[in-house]
Amino acid sequence: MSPASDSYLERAPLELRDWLVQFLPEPLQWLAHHLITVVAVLAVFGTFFAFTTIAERKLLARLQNRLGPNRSGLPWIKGLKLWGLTQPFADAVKTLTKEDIVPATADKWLHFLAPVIVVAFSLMTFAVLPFGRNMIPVELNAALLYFFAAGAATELAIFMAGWSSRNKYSLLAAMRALAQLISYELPLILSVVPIVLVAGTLSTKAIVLTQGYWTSGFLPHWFVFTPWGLAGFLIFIVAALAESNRSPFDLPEAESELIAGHLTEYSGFKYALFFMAEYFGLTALSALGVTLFLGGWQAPCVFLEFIPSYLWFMLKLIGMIVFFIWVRGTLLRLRIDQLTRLAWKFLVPLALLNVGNAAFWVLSAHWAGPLQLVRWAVSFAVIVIPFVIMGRSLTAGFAPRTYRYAS
Amino acid sequence: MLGSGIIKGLAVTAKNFVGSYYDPARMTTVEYPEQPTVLPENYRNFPFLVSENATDPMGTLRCVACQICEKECPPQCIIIEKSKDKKPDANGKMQLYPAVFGIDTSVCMSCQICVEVCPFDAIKMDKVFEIAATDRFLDLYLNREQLAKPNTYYHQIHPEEAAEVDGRLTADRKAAEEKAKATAAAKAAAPVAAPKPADSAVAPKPASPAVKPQDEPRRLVSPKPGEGGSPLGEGGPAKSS
Amino acid sequence: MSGRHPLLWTSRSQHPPLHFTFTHSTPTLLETAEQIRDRLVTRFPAAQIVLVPNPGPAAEHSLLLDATHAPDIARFLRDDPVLRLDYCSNVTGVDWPDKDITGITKTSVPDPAGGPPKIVEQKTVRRQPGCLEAVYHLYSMALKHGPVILRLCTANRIDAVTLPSLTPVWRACDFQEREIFDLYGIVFEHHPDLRRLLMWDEFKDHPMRKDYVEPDDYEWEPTAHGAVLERAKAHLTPATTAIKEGPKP
Amino acid sequence: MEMSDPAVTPAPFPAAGNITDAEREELRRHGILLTSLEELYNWGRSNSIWPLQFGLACCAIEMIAAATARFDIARFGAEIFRPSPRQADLMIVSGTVTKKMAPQVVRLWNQMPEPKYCIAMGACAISGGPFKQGYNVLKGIDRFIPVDIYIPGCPPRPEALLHGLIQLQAQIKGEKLTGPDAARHTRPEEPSEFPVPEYGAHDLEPPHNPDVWSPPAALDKP
Amino acid sequence: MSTSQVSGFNTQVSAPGPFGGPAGPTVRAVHDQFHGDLLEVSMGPQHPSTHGVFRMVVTLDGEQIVKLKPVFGYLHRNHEKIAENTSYLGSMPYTDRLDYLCSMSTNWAYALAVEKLDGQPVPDRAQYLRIIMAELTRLLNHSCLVGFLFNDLGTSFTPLLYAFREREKILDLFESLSGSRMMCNYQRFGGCRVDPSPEWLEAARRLAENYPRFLDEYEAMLTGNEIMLARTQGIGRLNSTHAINAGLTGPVLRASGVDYDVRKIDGYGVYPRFDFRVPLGAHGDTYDRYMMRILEMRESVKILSQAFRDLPAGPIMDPKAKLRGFRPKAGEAYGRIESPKGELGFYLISDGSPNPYRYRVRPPSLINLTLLEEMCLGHTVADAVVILGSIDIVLGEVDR
Repeated sequence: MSPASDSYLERAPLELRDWLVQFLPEPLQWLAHHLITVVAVLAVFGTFFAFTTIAERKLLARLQNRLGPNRSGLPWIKGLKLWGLTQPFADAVKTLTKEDIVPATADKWLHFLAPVIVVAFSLMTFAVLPFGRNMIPVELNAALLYFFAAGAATELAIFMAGWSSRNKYSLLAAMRALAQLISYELPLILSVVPIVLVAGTLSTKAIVLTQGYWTSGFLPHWFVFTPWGLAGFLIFIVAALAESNRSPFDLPEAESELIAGHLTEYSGFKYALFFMAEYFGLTALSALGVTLFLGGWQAPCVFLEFIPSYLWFMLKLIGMIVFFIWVRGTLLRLRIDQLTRLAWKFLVPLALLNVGNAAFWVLSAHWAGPLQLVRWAVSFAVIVIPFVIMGRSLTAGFAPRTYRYAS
Repeated sequence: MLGSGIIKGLAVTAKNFVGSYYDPARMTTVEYPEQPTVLPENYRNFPFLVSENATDPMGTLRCVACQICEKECPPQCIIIEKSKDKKPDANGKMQLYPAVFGIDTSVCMSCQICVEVCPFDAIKMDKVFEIAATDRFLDLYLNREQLAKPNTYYHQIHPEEAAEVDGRLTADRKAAEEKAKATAAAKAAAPVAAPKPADSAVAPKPASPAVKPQDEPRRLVSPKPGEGGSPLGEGGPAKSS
Repeated sequence: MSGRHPLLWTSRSQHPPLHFTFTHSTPTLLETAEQIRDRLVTRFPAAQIVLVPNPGPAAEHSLLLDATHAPDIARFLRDDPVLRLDYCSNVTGVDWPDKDITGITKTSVPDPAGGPPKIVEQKTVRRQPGCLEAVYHLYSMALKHGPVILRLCTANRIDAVTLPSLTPVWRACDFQEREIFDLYGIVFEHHPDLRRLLMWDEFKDHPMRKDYVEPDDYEWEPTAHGAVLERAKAHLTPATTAIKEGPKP
Repeated sequence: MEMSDPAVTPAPFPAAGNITDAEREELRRHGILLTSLEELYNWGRSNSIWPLQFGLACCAIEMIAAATARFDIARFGAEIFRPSPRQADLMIVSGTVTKKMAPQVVRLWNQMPEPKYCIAMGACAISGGPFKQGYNVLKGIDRFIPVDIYIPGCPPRPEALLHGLIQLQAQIKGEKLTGPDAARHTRPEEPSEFPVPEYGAHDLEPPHNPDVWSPPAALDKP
Repeated sequence: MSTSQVSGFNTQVSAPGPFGGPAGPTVRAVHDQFHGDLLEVSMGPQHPSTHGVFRMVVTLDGEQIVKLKPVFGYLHRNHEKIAENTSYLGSMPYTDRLDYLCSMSTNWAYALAVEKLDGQPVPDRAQYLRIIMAELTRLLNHSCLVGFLFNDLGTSFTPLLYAFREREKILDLFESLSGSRMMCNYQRFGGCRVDPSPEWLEAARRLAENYPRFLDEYEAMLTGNEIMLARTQGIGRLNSTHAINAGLTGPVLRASGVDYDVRKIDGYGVYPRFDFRVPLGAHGDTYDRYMMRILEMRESVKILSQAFRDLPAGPIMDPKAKLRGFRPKAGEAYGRIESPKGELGFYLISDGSPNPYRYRVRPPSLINLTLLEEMCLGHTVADAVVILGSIDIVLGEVDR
């Protein structure tokens, strides 16, 4: 550990918490300690959610050669624009004060519960993410298991929403959501198994610590920089996109097909909750990706360690989310059968192979010298060759065509 | 390989994203209320009535209430009622004038046929488009006073076309005067002369009598795209009242 | 899904080989309307086929067929190797209302007084019964020529408004015949799915007929004149007249 | 000098819903807390007008154009065209409303949650426009639902739609929560749903909703 | 479709779905003895991907379509009836609003039919101008169509916005020439209304010259995309026999391999003087229909460059043509052109009066929908949306 890791900035948030807690009587300190953590996480990621939405709108706008929201300003003060950064708050004010409509024939309890559950579970996933050195809300040994369990529950809520709305489009969306859930949980988890295998732990904190080394000071030992890690990361991204219902896998909410899918009958506050949960889910999965593959809060180079770890984490998180927005701005949607085919016929076999690959990596850990090169080559081959072959078979029959002209 | 097409697509969007910061071709937003909307010379929205005199637009409408536009208007959104009396026009000639002239802009489809068929260059297309209203019955019906705008305004919004129209009208006027002079001279010379062209006739004789004004094909030349007259100059649609 | 022409309903998976040997030719007809008429008359001796000349500069003459033989003739035209009119471009309905034709007959009545015979003009009003007509424009995609124009007439405009549907011959007529049924009220027999196309099902009228009267919704017509004014007169309020005047100059 | 400044140029048409600074001051005097709450509420609503993704005819293309790069309705926070009426705040009736379509439009309006607004974009939506002589054309959507802003034009330029949107924003910013002139959606006696017309044998039944649509009988022009 | 309704299973559940048809939004579970539940969904008239107010009543088995009935008339604006009560000239601006994306071509089709009806000659320069306008319109229409198609395929508006970026450039040209962005009202019987200035022609030439660059970028973004290939290839196949019999025209027909382009067949205007090719598909699927548009745009660029090169000087209106009081001789005529959507025809009957006795539009958009059900059967809802998008309809023309 370099001295930078003990810098004042690094410790500031924790010390602030301890300073606040000390005013309370001894028996309440434990509770306050955790409450402050919860409130801090909620506040930080609530704000982060708000700015993700405006960032998404502005980035998509730039992608499409336009400006995006830029003139919301503030109430009470005229003539202020603030580059439209207050746009999410305007949206929040509006959405929260909108009339709440529950369809007459809807299953009212489920209709009400679905948005509550979806937000609750997507927030629960944040509990086990290490946001910085020593900044992890709950240290669980089985953190990964907990994360996936909580994350999967959100899809259930989507099904509840679709089912309870008594709308045909919602119903179709609910079915799609279930199919998607079942298909993509597997590659998502399988893509993480190699990490568990190599790191030998399910604890997210321990996984981050395993990646905290550098070769000659600037080549970080992040898992993404190994062949099996890269493959796992790509599978993870695809599965994460599907899990968080983002384009090109936004089938439950497919706008051009199913109106708004499971959200069709939701208005006002409940719609806002779904919207929020969607972004929380995306953020949580991105954060997990950062934690598992991109070295978590570790700096990429030793000499950049003076920047506090939580800022590194945020930077990487923002990078992931920008990538997701970029993908959304470019790609088109898969069909439901293609979606499941991609999962079962491509991602799952590839992920399984990758587990074997990681096992090989563990077994060959002691290889050195020229053998090290062999190790890399074998590991690459194990993943690239099946990728090419299976990719061929997946896209068999689909190719750009040439055309003839009338004589 | 699987994914190459996707990566190509991502590259194109990335190019557009980066380009939006420095390449004007990739950042095409015109910030509407602040940045000016450049309307081309030929732009048309709703018709207005041209009057010769800027200070008293109602007194000198070119319109002589011939009701051609009322008849030709495809959606029938023009109403004209002829006056009972006559008033002198810009040339001092006694003419009928529209006692009622109304256009329902909630019906008008901006087709410009009224402009094309008008033999007197009395009705032209305005360029104002910021006309959202809250009462469609009273706000969107334009009466004679609201429609009348001076020729200077016409020059502001359609400079080239207005100049051409003015040139044509002056030529017509001159020709009419010369003809009148000639007839007067002929009358003085010979006791039996052709009957004087009736002053009370609705249409002033065009310069070339071979072609009727309404059948004369329009030969408007479009100006350079993107460069046009200003929709509203300083002062805008000046009203006398 | 039975009842339609088998050609149109073959399984979607069976694709005949896509091969066309077309030669570019002029878009004019390979045979004149008269030649087609003559050939049809010899082929269908029982059919009544009338050549309807087009007096306009387009000079595209048409063939008026009788209703009973029309489907057979249509099928013949489609499959005939000389014509191969495989493409029905346009189907139109036309309404020809009953027309009063005033004829003046002049009879010379001999003057009983012995003078020159007096000419007495007698007006006879003959009511020419109207009909509803369907017009088909046929082209050939295989031979690239056309158009051949077919016309079918109903017996009258009231009760005998039935014509045979040509949808079994050309699927292209499907929506267009439905539209004619909707807007003109021609009933096409053997049409696979004869419902209103554009108006709602509860609608009773046939609005494209010349004698159709529109529902009265002329409550606010500040610019009404001519025919519209007649209809809007019942709704004239002081406001509609006052708004025209506007403030006096 | 290519462009008219809408604030300077005397527009030939009366502008809608403008609130002057004096009026705003008056508002302030009503009570700081309520007014600031009101302002926050109205600020949020006026900057986040999500239109219903719903195009009828030609004007819909210009509505889409208003959302594209050149005009970018997103600058006003209004680019989120929601396909479901449950999440929409604004219905832009963009194009000819036929009699066959009118019941669906009214139903969509009924399905939108309060507070909701309606813009009639283009001649057809206002009055039937050039197609008003048609037997299947509704002579203005305001025969069945209340319209806040009318944008004439055939079709109006995208800028005209933006102008209408700015007018609507101004109108929302001036709305009050209490008092005799409180906003429509705050008054319980104002209907939020309107009867859906039915298809009749010759016309819609009823052909218009007299509670919503009544052309002026007499005129008292200034 | 024989859906025998087994008693006891047929449930009528009224649900407040916002997109029900006129009968009201009801979930109707239609029971079939052998296939379990079929779901009847009414897509439209307000649906994000029906390109306006088109409505499809779709019966679904799972997500698979077993029956699809299109419902029209939600934009039936009585164009034909109004035209029969209006003068010939008065109908010209209405034709702008038929196919509101391609007003220039629609204008031309109508002018062509009237000129045929009256035997009206058109000067050469006007003919070239018409071709320039029609081909610019084709560029505009096809770009927008591809954008809309990708919207249906689920992109977040990006291709559509790129297409509209280019559309704005063409609209700027149209606006500076005719005065209106969309409703150009440009053609007249016997010529055109406004003569473009040399600057205008130069700007248009530059636009056409730069257009392939946009197309290249567009294609790089989309044509090779694996998801796009998987979503469009083999979807909505249409064979040539059916296509011809159903009267399909335009790129939809040519995607099925039928060589039929009215520009070549009729050689109207001065098209025979131009050197261009007609692309033909081989599979008749959605991808072919998409590629037809891309290839046609490239051919249009070629036509445009030739037109700008050969544009003759001279009048743009036949001096004998009448603007007002136009009464063609009694007779009838059917004039057709190759509009971007297919064969657009106008059938006119004149009885010598100032108004047409019968005025009929042959709408390619409507007739191209004839085989929609056949193309969609067996595919999923997601594909139906894409197939509809690839047919390219404009509701103003479908319903008129």
